[in-house]
Amino acid sequence: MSVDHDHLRIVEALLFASAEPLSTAVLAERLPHGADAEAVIEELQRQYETRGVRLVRVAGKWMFRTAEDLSYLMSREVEEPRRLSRAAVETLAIIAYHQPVTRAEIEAIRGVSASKGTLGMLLETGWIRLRGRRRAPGRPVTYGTTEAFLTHFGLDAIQDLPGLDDLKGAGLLEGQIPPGFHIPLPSDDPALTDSEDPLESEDLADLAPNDEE
Amino acid sequence: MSVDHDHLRIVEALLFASAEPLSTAVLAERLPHGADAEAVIEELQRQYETRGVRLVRVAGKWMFRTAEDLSYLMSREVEEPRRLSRAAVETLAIIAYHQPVTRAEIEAIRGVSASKGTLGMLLETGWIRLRGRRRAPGRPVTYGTTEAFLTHFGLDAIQDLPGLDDLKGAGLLEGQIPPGFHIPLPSDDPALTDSEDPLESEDLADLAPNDEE
Amino acid sequence: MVGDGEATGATVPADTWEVEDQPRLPIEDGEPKLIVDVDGFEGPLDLLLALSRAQKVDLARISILELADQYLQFIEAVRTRRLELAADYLVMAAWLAYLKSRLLLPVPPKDDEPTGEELAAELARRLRRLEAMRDAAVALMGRNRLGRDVFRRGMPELMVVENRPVFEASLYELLTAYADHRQRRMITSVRVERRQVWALAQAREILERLVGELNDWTSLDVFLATYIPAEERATVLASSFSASLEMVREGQLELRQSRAFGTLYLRRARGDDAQGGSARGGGVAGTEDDGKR
Repeated sequence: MSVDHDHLRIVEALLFASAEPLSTAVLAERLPHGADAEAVIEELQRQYETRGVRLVRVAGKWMFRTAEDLSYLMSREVEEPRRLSRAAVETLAIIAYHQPVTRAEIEAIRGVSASKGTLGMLLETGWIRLRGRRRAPGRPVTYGTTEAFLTHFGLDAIQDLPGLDDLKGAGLLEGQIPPGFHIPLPSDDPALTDSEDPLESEDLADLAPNDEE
Repeated sequence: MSVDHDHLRIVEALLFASAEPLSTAVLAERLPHGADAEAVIEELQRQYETRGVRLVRVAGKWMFRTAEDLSYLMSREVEEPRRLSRAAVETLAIIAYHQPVTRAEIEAIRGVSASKGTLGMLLETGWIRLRGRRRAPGRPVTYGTTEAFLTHFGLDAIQDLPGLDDLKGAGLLEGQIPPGFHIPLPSDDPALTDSEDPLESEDLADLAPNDEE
Repeated sequence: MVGDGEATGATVPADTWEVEDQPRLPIEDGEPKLIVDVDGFEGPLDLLLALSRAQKVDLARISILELADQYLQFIEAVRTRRLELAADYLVMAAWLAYLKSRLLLPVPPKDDEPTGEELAAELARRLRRLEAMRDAAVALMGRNRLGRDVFRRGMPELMVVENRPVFEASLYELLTAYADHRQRRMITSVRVERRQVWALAQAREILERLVGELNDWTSLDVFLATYIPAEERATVLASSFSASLEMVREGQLELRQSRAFGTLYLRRARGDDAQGGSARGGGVAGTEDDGKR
């Protein structure tokens, strides 16, 4: 495979210099017109395959990361990441696998009301976000995961969540949504699903809590 | 020259992830006992000689840096992102929830007088805009949010801002909520409300950011 | 897709949160030893899951009847020791007692009620789902995580982010700023007396959360009576009744009474025909198929 060495150097320099994942489009923009960015990335990835640093795809973008097998060496001086409570971790998993999901649905799965602050704390991590509102009585806010979630956990897409197919096959992701209305797969597609709505102003009257002064 | 491939990988990963240049001594410490750190560094430097990234020595320590001839790639977007002050974020939130709102109303809600630069700075972000003038004595200017606000904060519609129940559910509001307390349901309808008059062009001159009294 | 396929295999470092593997509830011959405070559990489903793990069988083949017995014994034992138990636990106890009766007593065939077996299957499914999410959480946290196991460039020279905004502020910051501020200005000298009544909303919420979907004709009051102190029974009944009337009006529930002053039965409105609109809403509606899976 012949890839222009200069193109390789440009993509390498850009990816090396950035702490954030870069999309193919952003890289292509900086290559000379007509260059095949994908081929360049592929070749670069191949060259780094056996090195201490690797080129990986996360959240649909590209970034250099230290090799996984060296983690024993690297983590020596890392400050302990913030501990998440058991409830928070469980809630995060439920949001990841069931998104878009409302607080009531999370509670139904856990069988317990959400402890104060769990969702707030997860919002603070930047791993979850508010998506929209569910087209249902009360029009509750729906939650989903973010790109930072994918980057942190090294996932290219939400469909790469571990064990997703098994869970789906076992019918454990269908929640209480009638089959046929939805594809029972989690989706962090920023576009709202059929069951989610942005609100329209005429709907709002009955939703305002204590609207009267 | 034969250098152990694993040693090469270790030094490579350490230098890649380090937030500061590392000395030969520090690198040697991380290598298995008896490894020749200097030889490893030398070999690594040789391997990167022709690449987009170079291993360079700065003040006696080692670091990866973009190749000189590619530094033009880095010169883009050097602008440092600016963080909003706490007061600005609070003011922004109040405008988002309570729009259309005048400066006096913001001050009444915040309980402190708005610092001169805050609104000007928020206007500069492009997240808020002047909507019109309040039909009231003094005809104060009303503020509201823009589409850029929605885009930046990942909201589909301004009504997707969480309401009282959602804020409580996420643990952002705690404790006993006194009766009568409510979170307004925001609307950024571009049409002026009954209590607003359109801006006149001659108004705009004295409204430029930082220009106010 | 590429690059970290073997991520989970390589090294599974110490978790950043405690995985509680050992059952917190040692069981011998089905006799719960009350070493553990019920506070140690995160709600009745968690307790049920811990009990079912002690049965040491696949959750798909678990004996729900036995599980219900263990749960009821546990609750009984706790009640003899402690006076108060969270309402959640009592509602679950009532529902399990009801389920037990459905499983044990032959039920005269009536319209389209799900059988006790179907209800049991649905409960087993909910337990499996909770367990699956726990396992998923462990798998997720055990991945090679950025900043803990694998690292990004430590000295970035470039901050390229598409459409990078010049100003930075996150939605979380915006919301906390607003909530904190409103909270500070809130009058906080409100004293609330210990509640002696079950609020309507509370009754409804607990029922929905625990039982999930009232797919069949259910009368909880008979069973609730066993678990709710006598002095609270009236308010529980009243709240449940008015909550159900409200939900009937909204087209979410159906209510049945065979004779005057007879027992009231309620179930979720069938979502297939006229009520389709509200029942397909999502939040509270259940699937007809789920129980038969």
